[in-house]
Amino acid sequence: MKLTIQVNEGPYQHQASDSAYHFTKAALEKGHEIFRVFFYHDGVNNGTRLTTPPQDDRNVVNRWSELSKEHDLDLVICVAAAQRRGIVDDGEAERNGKDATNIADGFRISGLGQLIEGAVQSDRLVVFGD
Amino acid sequence: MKLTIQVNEGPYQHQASDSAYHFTKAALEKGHEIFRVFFYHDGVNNGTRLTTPPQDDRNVVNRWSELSKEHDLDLVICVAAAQRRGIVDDGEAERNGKDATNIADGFRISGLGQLIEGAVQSDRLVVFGD
Amino acid sequence: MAEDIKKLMYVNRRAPYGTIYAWESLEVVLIGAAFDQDVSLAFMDDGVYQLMKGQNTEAAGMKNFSPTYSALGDYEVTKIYVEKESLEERGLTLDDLQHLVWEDEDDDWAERDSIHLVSRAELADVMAEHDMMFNF
Amino acid sequence: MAEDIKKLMYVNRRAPYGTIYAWESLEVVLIGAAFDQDVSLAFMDDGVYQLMKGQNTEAAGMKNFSPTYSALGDYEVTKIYVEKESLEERGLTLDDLQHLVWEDEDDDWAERDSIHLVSRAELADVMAEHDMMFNF
Amino acid sequence: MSILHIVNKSPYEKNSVAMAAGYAKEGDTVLLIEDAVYAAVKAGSASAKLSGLDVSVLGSDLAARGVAEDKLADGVNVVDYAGFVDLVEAKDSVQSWL
Amino acid sequence: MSILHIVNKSPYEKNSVAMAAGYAKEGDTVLLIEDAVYAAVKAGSASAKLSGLDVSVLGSDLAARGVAEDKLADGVNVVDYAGFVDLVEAKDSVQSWL
Repeated sequence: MKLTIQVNEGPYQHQASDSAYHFTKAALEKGHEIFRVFFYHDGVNNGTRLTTPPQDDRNVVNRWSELSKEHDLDLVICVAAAQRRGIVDDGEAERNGKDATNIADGFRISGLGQLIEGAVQSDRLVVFGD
Repeated sequence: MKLTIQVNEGPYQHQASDSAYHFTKAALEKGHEIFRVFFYHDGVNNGTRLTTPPQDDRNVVNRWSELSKEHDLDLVICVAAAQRRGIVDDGEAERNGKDATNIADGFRISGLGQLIEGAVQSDRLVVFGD
Repeated sequence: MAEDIKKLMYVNRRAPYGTIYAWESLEVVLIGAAFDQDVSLAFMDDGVYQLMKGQNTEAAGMKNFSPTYSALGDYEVTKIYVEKESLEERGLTLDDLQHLVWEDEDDDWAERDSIHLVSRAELADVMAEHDMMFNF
Repeated sequence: MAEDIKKLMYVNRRAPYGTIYAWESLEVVLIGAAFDQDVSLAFMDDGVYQLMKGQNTEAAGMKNFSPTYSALGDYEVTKIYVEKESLEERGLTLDDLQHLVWEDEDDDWAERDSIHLVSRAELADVMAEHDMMFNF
Repeated sequence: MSILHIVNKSPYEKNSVAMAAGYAKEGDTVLLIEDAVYAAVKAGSASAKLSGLDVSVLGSDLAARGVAEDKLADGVNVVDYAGFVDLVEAKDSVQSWL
Repeated sequence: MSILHIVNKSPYEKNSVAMAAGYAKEGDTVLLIEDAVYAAVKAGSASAKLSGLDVSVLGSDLAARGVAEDKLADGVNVVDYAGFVDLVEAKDSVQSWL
């Protein structure tokens, strides 16, 4: 089965990103294909490398980055949602005149079309949110 | 009347930051004193200078920065909440080994004690959230 | 590719302005229109409030995105389902909502209603015919 | 300063883990304990779930912060109100919750219950005696 | 002491309007802001939850949502942000039912 | 076509469990995750909303919240994330009642 996963909330405030992560991992372990993980709304906040969670807690952002590396996962952050919330890569920094970037390893910023394409190309769309 | 305001949600996703802003502005216009605005939970995300909202929409972050400048407002971001969510100033960047900062003008990062102190020192605590 | 044509349903259950879900969901619908899929919008729960007439956000200082709904017909988004039970519970009728229409090119561009008022049971049946539900 | 002693109430209405409010609210209580104010905690709605016994977050991969509640007595947080109606609606009794106690130094460190089971009407009266409510 | 109970969520989505109504006592006021303004609509089934209470509603949030003031339940006061500030001052404390 | 209805909010806080129950048809499954797991507790007043439906609940979210499996309503299936994946595959589509 080919899956697209949508994540609508950022790390820690809601369990949505945790649930999406564990689901994605379980699907990969069962041999399913993850076509894409799409981060929308506050979900874009999963893609910042600037978090420093307490040492006795899980690291939500790094977990996604590592899963991406291990399984060549496509982690896409919605550009419009990212602009509203301040998630920036080199291209966005240049386009919008920002003096810093904060995007984490393994994430890329792209358009909403990537979500639609994910739904069209996949067998299932599973959405996690508030 | 002396007021402390607490904001529990970030910009755009929830109206909380808008409501808190308009309330704070109205209180200042009536001659009340704002002892402090404390940003907690995802509210810390109001303090990033990396947002680029659409040009036909309000700029939630800049509005807070400007109000702070105009009225010498104390805008405090909770350090523990900020670490979980990736809001970083120079001190935090150095302490946690981060290669970038994203804090916006007029905001400062400090401890939860600042919220308690605000409540103790003020006549009213007004909380805005989800 | 014909085999890639899917029945997509955007499920709208949130009030506008209190949260951004309604507005960012509409942004997906507009972008999605370029993909030539078979698209429906469902409005239930507080989602029915998204279609209210007369929204004026000036004093609230937010962007009024409600005029965009009336452009959906031009994007060939013509199937809009509104759940009757949700309207009634909130004391609303179709007259409280915007009148959304589309032009039927197969019938000399006759204007047709986009909104279909359906019961919960009917909307459940419609939902079951779709391949993908978008949730916000 | 005596005039700075205020009656502060932390109002807890959310379930743990689904959102972080319960945990970050507890962090405020712990920090606030250093301020020598008159502090109460109220648990109502899904907030009563925060006090459930036997929380085990290992498989969920989250931090189990529930043991911290039993340390509240050491922080001199001794007034914990649990709303009866919220418990009953959820099919819970006090036996489902942690047994929270504090030691009374004025009575040879006798162990006393921190939790007071109160009706909604009683808790409304208690709330009205407070100067500040913290909401999360 | 009197309390200003602030609610910001729709009564059809969340239970916070009902809780605020359950806790509001004589002398208290319930202020509806953001998505809670729908609770003040007379024809809505949720308006009954607030009957007998002193209720105010934020006008700018009503207008944003397209709710005309003549649709409100009897006795509901419409306030602007200045009126919101006055309510906070008039009551002894504030409880936000988030 | 069959639907997997996912709910993640407490039935005492939000109306999403009730809505999922209203939309679930013969052949569908309701999966309770995160704070929605409380809806499966037999002694809770909300469990009635799910009676007659095919209900699964995520075990790790139950355990996190201290809900013992013997407290669940009759017929509720406890699944792990692998079982969650299987449910997504077994049904034709997924509706998340956020």
